[in-house]
Amino acid sequence: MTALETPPRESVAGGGFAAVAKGRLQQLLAFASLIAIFAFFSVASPFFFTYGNFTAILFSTVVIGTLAIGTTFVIITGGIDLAVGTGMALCAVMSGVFIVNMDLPLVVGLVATVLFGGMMGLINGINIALLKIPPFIATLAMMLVAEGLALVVSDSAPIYFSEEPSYTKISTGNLIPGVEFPNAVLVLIVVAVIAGVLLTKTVLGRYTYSIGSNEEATALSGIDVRKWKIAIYAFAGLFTGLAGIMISARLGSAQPATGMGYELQAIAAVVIGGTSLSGGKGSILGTLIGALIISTLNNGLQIMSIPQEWQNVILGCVILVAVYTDILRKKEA
Amino acid sequence: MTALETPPRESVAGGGFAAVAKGRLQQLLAFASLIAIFAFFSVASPFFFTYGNFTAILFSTVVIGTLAIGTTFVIITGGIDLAVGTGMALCAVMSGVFIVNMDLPLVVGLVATVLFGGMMGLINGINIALLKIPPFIATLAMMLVAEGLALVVSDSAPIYFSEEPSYTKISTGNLIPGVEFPNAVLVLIVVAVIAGVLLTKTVLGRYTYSIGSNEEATALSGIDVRKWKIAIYAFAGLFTGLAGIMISARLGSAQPATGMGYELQAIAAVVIGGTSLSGGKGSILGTLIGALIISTLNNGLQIMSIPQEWQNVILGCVILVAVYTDILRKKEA
Amino acid sequence: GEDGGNAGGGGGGGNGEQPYIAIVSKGFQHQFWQAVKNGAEEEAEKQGARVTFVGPPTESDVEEQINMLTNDLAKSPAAIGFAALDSQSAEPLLQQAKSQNIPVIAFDSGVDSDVPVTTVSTDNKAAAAEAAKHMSELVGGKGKVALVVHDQTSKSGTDRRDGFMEWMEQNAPDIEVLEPQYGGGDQLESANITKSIISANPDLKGIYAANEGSAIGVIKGVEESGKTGLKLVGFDSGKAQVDAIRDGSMAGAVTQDPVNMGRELVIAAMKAIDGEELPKSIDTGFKWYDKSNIDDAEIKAVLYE
Amino acid sequence: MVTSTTRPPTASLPLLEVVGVNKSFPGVRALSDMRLDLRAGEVLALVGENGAGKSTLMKLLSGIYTPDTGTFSLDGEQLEITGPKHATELGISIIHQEFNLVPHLTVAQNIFIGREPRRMRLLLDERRLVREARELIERLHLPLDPTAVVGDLTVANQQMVEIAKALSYDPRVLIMDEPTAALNDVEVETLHDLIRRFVRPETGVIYISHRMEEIKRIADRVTVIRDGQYVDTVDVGSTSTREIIAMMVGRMLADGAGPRGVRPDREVLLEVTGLSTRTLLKGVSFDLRAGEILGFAGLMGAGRTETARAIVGADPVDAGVITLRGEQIRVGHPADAVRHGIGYLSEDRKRYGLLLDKDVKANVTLGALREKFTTAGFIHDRAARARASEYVGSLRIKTPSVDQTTKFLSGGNQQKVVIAKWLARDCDILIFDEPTRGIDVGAKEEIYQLLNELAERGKSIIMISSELPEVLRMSHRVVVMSEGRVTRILDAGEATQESIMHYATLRPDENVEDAVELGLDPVDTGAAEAEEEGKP
Ligand SMILES: Nc1ncnc2c1ncn2[C@@H]1O[C@H](COP(=O)(O)OP(=O)(O)OP(=O)(O)O)[C@@H](O)[C@H]1O
Ligand SMILES: Nc1ncnc2c1ncn2[C@@H]1O[C@H](COP(=O)(O)OP(=O)(O)OP(=O)(O)O)[C@@H](O)[C@H]1O
Ligand SMILES: [Mg+2]
Ligand SMILES: [Mg+2]
Repeated sequence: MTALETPPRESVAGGGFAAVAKGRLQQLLAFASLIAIFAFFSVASPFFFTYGNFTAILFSTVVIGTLAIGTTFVIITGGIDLAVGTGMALCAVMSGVFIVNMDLPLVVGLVATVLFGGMMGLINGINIALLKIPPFIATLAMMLVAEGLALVVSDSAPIYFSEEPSYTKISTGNLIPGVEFPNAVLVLIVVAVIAGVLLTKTVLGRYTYSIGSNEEATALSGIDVRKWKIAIYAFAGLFTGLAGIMISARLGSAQPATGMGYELQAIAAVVIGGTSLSGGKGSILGTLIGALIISTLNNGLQIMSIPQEWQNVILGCVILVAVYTDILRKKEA
Repeated sequence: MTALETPPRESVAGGGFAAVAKGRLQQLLAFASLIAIFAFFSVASPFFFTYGNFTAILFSTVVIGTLAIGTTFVIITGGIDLAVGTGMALCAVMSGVFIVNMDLPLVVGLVATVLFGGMMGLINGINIALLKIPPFIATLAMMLVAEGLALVVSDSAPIYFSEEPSYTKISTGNLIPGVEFPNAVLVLIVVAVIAGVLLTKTVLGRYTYSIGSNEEATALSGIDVRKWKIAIYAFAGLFTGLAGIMISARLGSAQPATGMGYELQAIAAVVIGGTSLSGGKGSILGTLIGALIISTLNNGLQIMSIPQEWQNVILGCVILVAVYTDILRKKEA
Repeated sequence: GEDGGNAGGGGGGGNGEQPYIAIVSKGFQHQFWQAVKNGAEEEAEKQGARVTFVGPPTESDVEEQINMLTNDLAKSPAAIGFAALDSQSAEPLLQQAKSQNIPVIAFDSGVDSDVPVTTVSTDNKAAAAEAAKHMSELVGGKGKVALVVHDQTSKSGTDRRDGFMEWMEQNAPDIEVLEPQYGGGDQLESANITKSIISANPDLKGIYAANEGSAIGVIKGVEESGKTGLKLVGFDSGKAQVDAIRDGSMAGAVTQDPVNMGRELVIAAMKAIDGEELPKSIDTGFKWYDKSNIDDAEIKAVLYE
Repeated sequence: MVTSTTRPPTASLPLLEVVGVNKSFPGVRALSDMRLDLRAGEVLALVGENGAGKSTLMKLLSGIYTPDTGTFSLDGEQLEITGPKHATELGISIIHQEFNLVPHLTVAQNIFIGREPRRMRLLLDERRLVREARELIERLHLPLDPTAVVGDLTVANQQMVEIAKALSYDPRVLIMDEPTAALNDVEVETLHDLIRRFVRPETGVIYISHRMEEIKRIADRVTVIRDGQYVDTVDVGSTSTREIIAMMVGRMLADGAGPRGVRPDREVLLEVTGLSTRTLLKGVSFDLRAGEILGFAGLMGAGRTETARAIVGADPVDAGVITLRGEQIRVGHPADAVRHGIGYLSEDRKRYGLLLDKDVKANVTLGALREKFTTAGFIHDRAARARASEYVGSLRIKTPSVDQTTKFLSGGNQQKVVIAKWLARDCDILIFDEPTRGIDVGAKEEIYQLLNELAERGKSIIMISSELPEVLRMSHRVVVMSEGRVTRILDAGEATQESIMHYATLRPDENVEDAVELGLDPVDTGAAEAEEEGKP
């Protein structure tokens, strides 16, 4: 917004060959940080650059990545969602209730869980768009409520999916025969592609950007901002539901006490991926790269057997450096 | 930032009698929520409305309150500080290093600790103002670094102040003779008054609002925004240092692993107190009321012996209702 | 405290005849603490007492625990059960309880204070040493062994880590113990850590997980990495661990008896309320369980699911 | 001494001189070999089409941009301007085209920002601040309350704050970039008085405006630029407006025609009855016919904008009935209004009109996206691009491409983008609030023509404007408002400058409203309810 800056090089809202190419470039830059991190660890440890470790990194990105995709939509509108972490735990528990306790068919249970996540998002959206409660507070409240309800509904005990072996297959199975490639990663890729298309090619996505860019101007252009905001939060909620499935499928159980702190990691992935917290700007690819940067750093530092108290110190510094070089490069480009 | 809202009708930044009177009114409204919560618990439980419980509530507000005061400055500039929680832990550890390990005189140790907090803030400020790293990322990195360093410096073990009985007196002693009123609360009050004066009556405060309200216009008016931003973050850091002292004095020990999550509570207190995350608006009194609302709810729900899994559910709902009625009232006022 | 006006009676905390026991634990959400809670509630029902059970979200939230203890003291309970995250920081409050004539029963780990009338606890270090002993046997006394611990500062975390490492150092010179890794008790994070450890140490022989959350993570991590032949030793119980031990993916685990700890806590509290003498400490013990004894009645009684 | 070779020396010295300045932005050559000289004691007007480079030149002079090449000299001394602060220290003050105010601070706080009176270095002396601001405001005869919060003020009043702020530096060179774009005739007169008092033998003013009659009145000389290049500097007294315009646009413009009389024959499309809001409006009633251009005139704060916002549901309405084609409609949100075919182009394009950080294409297609550019929710990028390019061509929007971020367009071109957005949406009723604000004379003619065309095609237009000549020329009828009421609806025949001003200044209860206009706390006399027009 400063008068002093020169025009940015990229159009994020997509469209046009030149714009798309520029957009790619920008993401390639964030990607460069990731590559640099990869290169470093590959040299530093002989155990890093292996197929098994790659899938491990990807696998460990799935839950945060799924949450971060939903969060990307919310943050592009200029909002924030603190409820995704504990909300995910509640959705995991609900998945257990649907599939184990109520013994619904698997597919029905899965759909119901995802919709349950959407419903939480819907409530957030209503609180924010209709009651005008600031997103931070509305979702903070939802975070607390979900944290409590996960315990209440599950009676503070994990729900096990032992009777449903196909449930864990959603995460740990290998759909591609003969290749060790966990389904969870496939799910993340598919979901990311869908989200990316929705964000760049549809009205929902366009309004997401518009609302974040100038909510008042969007409303005065005849767009029912309230309705669309509710829709966007509800849509983002679906990813919370999906993340609930992915985490409980991986663990084979719904853990009611998990989830707190995941929201911060999801937001961090989004922001490291170049989405601005003030809204109007961002991309799914960026978010995925952001999530990968975090999980690669975590993995690499552990592989290098850095003492854990130092891991966070290094993690913090590397994030700073990565984002800073990213900023520098964009300036130069 | 919501669509179609009319420009804010009240000036929080002070100045002019009408503006001040309106500002007071606004704060009285947030205050009303607090009073309502107090009234409810007083009726609901015979143990709530006692002098001892009042001081308990105030006491439990001290650490979050101190952090929230510093955070208020940062948020009014339109920034955010995620490093206050683990930063506080690091400051507590440093206090232990200064006073116990290095055996510095108490006052010197205290001053050094507060300044150490200021130095962390300074680094945040430099990263944000000079390197243009988004506040969320800069302080997230600092949060991770501080978390790690607190463990490294303390060797992952608490540092006990057993040899320094006067240290704990800073928190738990009673300066006012004959009255059971913990010093910690006095410290909070004094600090809040100082912060309030600085925010409303000094250049530092004026530019805090100004930067948050329109950074570009502020810069074009010849104000060195970078310098002032660094100053504001450094200043806010002093409160992190102080909070480190207050928590370790209360516990009689510096706990290196504590602190994570405090940043969210501090931000919540600020936002519930009416400060907008988009900057330009806010007050210390509001922040204190926000912090008191949270600690009163925590205290009251436990005093009422609500099962813990339900406490968060209720907490979330009450925060929603409190903020919503606040919004309604402001609209009507 | 001036607010102790109605404490002398010690009877019921506003609930007529039923004595009220306030329990402030080290945690709340995790299965271990839920088991303690269940034990306490069961026994309280039997004895006609009322209990409340609270605990902070993580074992590093010392200040929050202090606030919880303060709040519970305000209710003038007949007795308090307390598992201190940090003994020293609670001392002023314990003194306040004493001055209000509220008996305090320490549980889980000892409280460094003369206020508690008794301590209901198990020895985490000894239990961890037992796990180390079995691990050593399982890997044949040599090779690399890793630790996935839930916490690096809390007493239960450090005891369960140090007990294991010290035993190894003293009794198994050929076993190389890797730098412990901490997963915060989070299953997913522990799983990711486990996979990293396995990647970085192809010659790994065994992994020790220091609590239930870590154990679930370790089991999942090993399963996902596809690595076979690793000896896993866990801690605590819960369905996931029990199942893993039954199907052989985990060799065995030490368990304390959290349900019994809760029961003993309430029994001791009731005795203290009635003014009965109590022993200085009540040990609720620990047990090693594996495929061979998992169905023994004695073991079954201490496992929770 | 730098000597001006092109011009014979005059009595007044060159105060400020610009020679050979070049400035490029990525993809845009904003200025090439630009020159300009300002003499002491004069008002120099700077004119040129939208995007000609006027604001860019002024930003160079105020230290916001640095030139690629070229020199500035002040009093014959060559110097480099390092930043906004340095410029003010040199005695150059600027009022920017886009405001640079801090909305959450008060008028006084804004005026003295960065120079607050202090005690003991850090403490603010708020009382002195307010006193000095009040003195300044009174000296300048501005209708401002120093303790009012700037975000609460109307655009016009915010402009006044900018002026007060610029003058508070006691500058030698005062640069005003379209200071009157947001002002109506009365306010323009106030401003001109101010300028006349400001100009002394040692000071000078650079005055940018698209309003020619204003330039005639206030300026001594006028410098014309076109496409970033210097054209000429002429004496205002000896040059006709037509000649100046011809220099600007590079050709002679034909005088456009206004609409052709009243249209009583057409059906009434929209009927507004008894519209009231809590803040201002009291029983506003009028009707709008198909194919009609209905002008709205009034002084600042008369309530024209508020009427428009109330009709489209942007602000809450207390009472009133809106009837569309004989059927009462409920409008709770602008989305409802647009669904009924009522579009509103706001007077504040930056805040309410544009997605500044999005490209031209996204802005143009925003309103009509769902109706015109999608199937099953998916956007037809090609169609959107084609339509945006079409408007860039037909409205002559100066932009390197439809992918340019609107933030980087000149003010007038941004305004055209907003207009294009509403043309793309194709509403039956269009409410244009100050549609020609910041638009150059050539483009203005084009917009007038466009309005006529729209009216010819049967669209109905409400045109709110503070430029009386424009209202008079374009309207079939004129609604005159004062203090939140409609004081008179004039037919084209009755509408004259005088009749409009008469009804615009009609005040039912003088004192109270006076106070309100000055932004002071009104004393409620209860008289406000008296004498209401249009209430059933
Ligand atoms: N920061 C910038 N980045 C890129 N292009 C710019 C920038 N600022 C101005 N331009 C371009 O430079 C040209 C001159 O713009 P300028 O704002 O000086 O025009 P102007 O004469 O003031 O027009 P108007 O009458 O519409 O205000 C325009 O084409 C504009 O798009
Ligand atoms: N966007 C807005 N938000 C809040 N209040 C507004 C807004 N626009 C106008 N007002 C208020 O409504 C009153 C009437 O102003 P309005 O803009 O309707 O008058 P106007 O006749 O359009 O005059 P002008 O636009 O020339 O100032 C003003 O006193 C102003 O405070
Ligand atoms: Mg301009
Ligand atoms: Mg207007």
